[in-house]
Amino acid sequence: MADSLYKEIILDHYRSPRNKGRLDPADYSHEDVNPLCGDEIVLDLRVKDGIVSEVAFEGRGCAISQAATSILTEMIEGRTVEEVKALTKDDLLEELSVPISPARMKCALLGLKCLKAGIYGVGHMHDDDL
Amino acid sequence: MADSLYKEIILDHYRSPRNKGRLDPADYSHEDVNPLCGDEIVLDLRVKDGIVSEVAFEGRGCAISQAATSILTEMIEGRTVEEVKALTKDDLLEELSVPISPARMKCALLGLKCLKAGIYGVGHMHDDDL
Amino acid sequence: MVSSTTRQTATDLDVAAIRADFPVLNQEVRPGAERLSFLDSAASSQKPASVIETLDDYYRRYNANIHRGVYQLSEEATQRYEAARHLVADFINAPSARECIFVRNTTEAINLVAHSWGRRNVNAGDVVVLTVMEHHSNLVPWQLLAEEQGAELAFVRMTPEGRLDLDHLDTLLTREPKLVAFSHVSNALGTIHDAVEITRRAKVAGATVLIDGAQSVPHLPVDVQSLGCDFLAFSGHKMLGPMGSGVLWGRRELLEAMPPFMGGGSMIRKVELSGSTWADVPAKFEAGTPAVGDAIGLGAAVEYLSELGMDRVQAHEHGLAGYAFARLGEVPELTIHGPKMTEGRAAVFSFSLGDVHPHDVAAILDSENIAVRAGHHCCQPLMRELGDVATTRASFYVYNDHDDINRLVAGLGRVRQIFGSA
Amino acid sequence: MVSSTTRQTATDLDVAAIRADFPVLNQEVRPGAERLSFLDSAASSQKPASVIETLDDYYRRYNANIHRGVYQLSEEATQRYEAARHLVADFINAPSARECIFVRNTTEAINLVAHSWGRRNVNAGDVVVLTVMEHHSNLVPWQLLAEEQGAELAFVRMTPEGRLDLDHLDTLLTREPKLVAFSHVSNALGTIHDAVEITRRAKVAGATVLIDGAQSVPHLPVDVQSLGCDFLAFSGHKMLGPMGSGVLWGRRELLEAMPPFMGGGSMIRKVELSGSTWADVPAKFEAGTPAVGDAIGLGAAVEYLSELGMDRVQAHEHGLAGYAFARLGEVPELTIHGPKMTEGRAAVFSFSLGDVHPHDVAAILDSENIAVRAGHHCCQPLMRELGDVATTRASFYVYNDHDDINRLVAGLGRVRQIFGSA
Ligand SMILES: Cc1ncc(COP(=O)(O)O)c(C=O)c1O
Ligand SMILES: Cc1ncc(COP(=O)(O)O)c(C=O)c1O
Repeated sequence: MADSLYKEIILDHYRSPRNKGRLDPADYSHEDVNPLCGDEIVLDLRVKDGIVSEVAFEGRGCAISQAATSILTEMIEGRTVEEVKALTKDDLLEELSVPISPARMKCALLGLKCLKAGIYGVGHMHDDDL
Repeated sequence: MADSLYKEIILDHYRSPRNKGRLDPADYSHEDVNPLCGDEIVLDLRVKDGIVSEVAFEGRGCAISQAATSILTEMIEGRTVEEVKALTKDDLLEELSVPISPARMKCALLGLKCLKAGIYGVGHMHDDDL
Repeated sequence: MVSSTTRQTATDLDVAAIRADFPVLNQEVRPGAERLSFLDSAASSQKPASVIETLDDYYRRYNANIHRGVYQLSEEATQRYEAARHLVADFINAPSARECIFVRNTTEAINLVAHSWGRRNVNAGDVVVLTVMEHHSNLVPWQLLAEEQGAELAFVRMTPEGRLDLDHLDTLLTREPKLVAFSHVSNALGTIHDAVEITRRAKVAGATVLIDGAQSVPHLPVDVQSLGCDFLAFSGHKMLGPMGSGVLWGRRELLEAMPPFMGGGSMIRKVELSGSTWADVPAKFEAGTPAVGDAIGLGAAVEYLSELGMDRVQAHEHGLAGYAFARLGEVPELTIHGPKMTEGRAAVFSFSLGDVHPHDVAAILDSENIAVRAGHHCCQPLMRELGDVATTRASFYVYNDHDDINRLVAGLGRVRQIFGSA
Repeated sequence: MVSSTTRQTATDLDVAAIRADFPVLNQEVRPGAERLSFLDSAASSQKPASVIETLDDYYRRYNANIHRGVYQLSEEATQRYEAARHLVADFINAPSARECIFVRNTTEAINLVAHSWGRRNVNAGDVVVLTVMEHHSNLVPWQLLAEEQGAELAFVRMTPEGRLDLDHLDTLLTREPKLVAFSHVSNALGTIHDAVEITRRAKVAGATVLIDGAQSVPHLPVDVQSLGCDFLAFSGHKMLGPMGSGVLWGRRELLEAMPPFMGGGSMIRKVELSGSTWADVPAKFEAGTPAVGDAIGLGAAVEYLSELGMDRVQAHEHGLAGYAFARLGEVPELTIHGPKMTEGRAAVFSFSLGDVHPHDVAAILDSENIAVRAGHHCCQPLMRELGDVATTRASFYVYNDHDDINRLVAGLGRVRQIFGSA
């Protein structure tokens, strides 16, 4: 299980996260925390002409949450806001391509929760609504 | 079990309770209720020269509670207050001479609780303190 | 986990097959004596082997604290705990499983609402409408709240037949109560109230509606969406589930707006020494380590009942109620309290037998291996309405049949014999 | 019900024999894999067969609602429920079993005190003293209370070593707090606080004292009379008992003076529509149908622990702590939080492994069948003190031995290998 979970894609994104940092100013910005472990992520977005022009995230957390958020930022850059809204958790999980157990699901989805809550302008998103 | 519990002594005291009624005025008077079934008993006492000269009770309840209280009144009439204070639940249970299961214990002891609470002038007695 | 006995084909419940699923009912309670007639399911039901085995399996295989452990036992426990929540939600047709909070029993569910929703929404001078037939668990929490907030309680009267006086409800509703709380089925009289109609009128008057489903969810199909209520409280242990299991269902908007009831582990989002924020529902209301096994066991109970089919459970009990009416009617000096017809009535019979005290009735029945309940059934105000301190109550469930009723009637004859009224 | 394996003769616990009593530990978690090293007992312990069988026996033989039924099942259930209360009382040397209230867990116990005692005794401007090391369950209830009553919380600091700063306690005590509430043993750092001394000072200052015994009662001999505290809260499920079992002990005078927490069945003396009076303790605080089987199961757990002997349990864990210190010290880049010595320390180890996130540590250990916990351990403020969001925690109990520690150390090596720091 450890071998299947900690594949190179995860370890690579964890060690060298893409789009790490903050954007100031940002068009959309959201921070969320995984109440089970206290991991925090803040995700910033710039949108130009309806297209995600820049994205950045900061935070600390496990390899899964950091890698998943890093991968997520790559997925959305250059996409339209509509495309980003249509993004589902299954899309992200597919991109991750490692088996995420229910207990780690919250880790894997934390970045996506920030993204969705930010872009919809709601205070907080529930896993089930992703 | 029904046969051993509903012996003649219980049914007799239940059908023809001794010392039924109220004393007005009384030297000691106390009312208590069995919270499990709502049974109520009020017990009045007159004491002359340190001796229980008269006792009476009223209330409604099951054969066990009514018979036990009736038997109790017979046990204490003419006794000194000190003797009454020294009376234990075992004394009463012995006099009852039928097997009282734990569930019926509260019934059997309700009259004694009134007596003790009244004579000690406390608001309420716990079974364990009888 | 439900036993494989096929019951699907018959319209009626196969009581013999069902009884075989309940270990308690298949033991010798007293050597050589007749089997146990358990007629106290309204207090707490017996549990089928599938529920007992679910508990056993939990403790032997995957016992662990949930929501926290990144290890296999904990993952399985968490998944099954949440699966039980979904089973419960489906059972009452809740729009979302997140609206179902696991609690110990109906009492805790109602206290949760009284503390959390109540202290925020019921203020000085406000009116809360209850009924004179409520179980103490749907009365005392509101008394405590009313005293604390300076609110007032008003009680819907009952008709001489033991039904709620809906005209009186209308009168009370003109006072624009904040809350109307009532039991769906009376545990003392067996009356099935018209919960849809009561709820409808209460909602029109602008009240929030809590239904005490302790005696309905185990016995009838209950659908929170067609009831239209805001809260539904019920006890798992009265519906074949483990002791220590119960549920509060509440509308999501309400639950989300409510402050926490108990504070502690698992119900927080972020804690600082200076203050905290709360987790999403249902976690917000499940502080501390839950009774994980009991919740999973309740899931198994719901599966068992669903397999029987709640329509058939209801029909079965309706049949028993009819037979009980007929047979109890033959016992001299016996008075049945509550509605005198089987329509709108559950298989719960409170009765008086001449002037023999219920404790004595129950004790003598017990010696014949018939378990009934004697007392005020946690309904002292109702008992006072009936002019009595206590009654004897026989309540029926899926494992009871005509034979239980025949034995009850015979036992009551024995009571009359001992007390010399025969 | 305790297994007959003789352990009386040895001074040390016979861990192999103990482990044989725990079904969870004797299963194949993953086919062909090594046995389970369960190192998360601080979250919830595993249960011996005697406890599981007690539950099973309850449900198969005498399941019934208690205190009410005049029939045999209910009488047996009531007797055993009350016998469990006596077992628990003896276990903590309570002056009376009536001072022991069955609750779901430590969290409920503390919330009970906060609601019932707190709202009556803690008023605007009053101070409540806690510590920076509290579990959320001994922090959030007081935050909720303080906010409601306008009271103030003050926190005893900790020393760099992870012990409480008793000088700071003295400073805070000059503010004459109404309550001092602290955990006997820290679930995150393993620190065993000097509960006798803290309590003594707090009492001298006139405070009421609540001890969170969630991590002490399962692991050390705890005697409420020699502690001198007013309340002790603990969880049955952390001491081999069923999930859903916990206890609040309180001094009788305090409990008797306190208003009820939850209202409902069984906690009343007399109910009228206009108001009610309350039953004696402990019934006053046990509203509704209790988790009867779970309480009885807790009794069996207490019997199991008593047979082992709490002195020997403590000695065993002390030995494990020493070995764990030595072995974990060999792991490069591993930092143990909390006291750096075994004295005054329980067998609970929170650690960081380089910059590998605890979730990743735990997940990799899980793949080797080693169950540890990763997270903030419901101690977010303490984590902030440590400058960390989360740690990995290994906690030990009666069924653990050196081999578990060896496997943990090997597993940590594997983590370092995967994360490329080896
Ligand atoms: C010190 C301490 N207090 C309180 C608790 C809460 O216990 P429970 O979840 O059983 O309510 C725990 C357990 O996590 C604990 O370790
Ligand atoms: C109508 C009703 N409400 C509430 C309750 C309380 O249920 P519990 O004891 O499970 O909290 C009962 C059960 O006795 C009941 O019958």
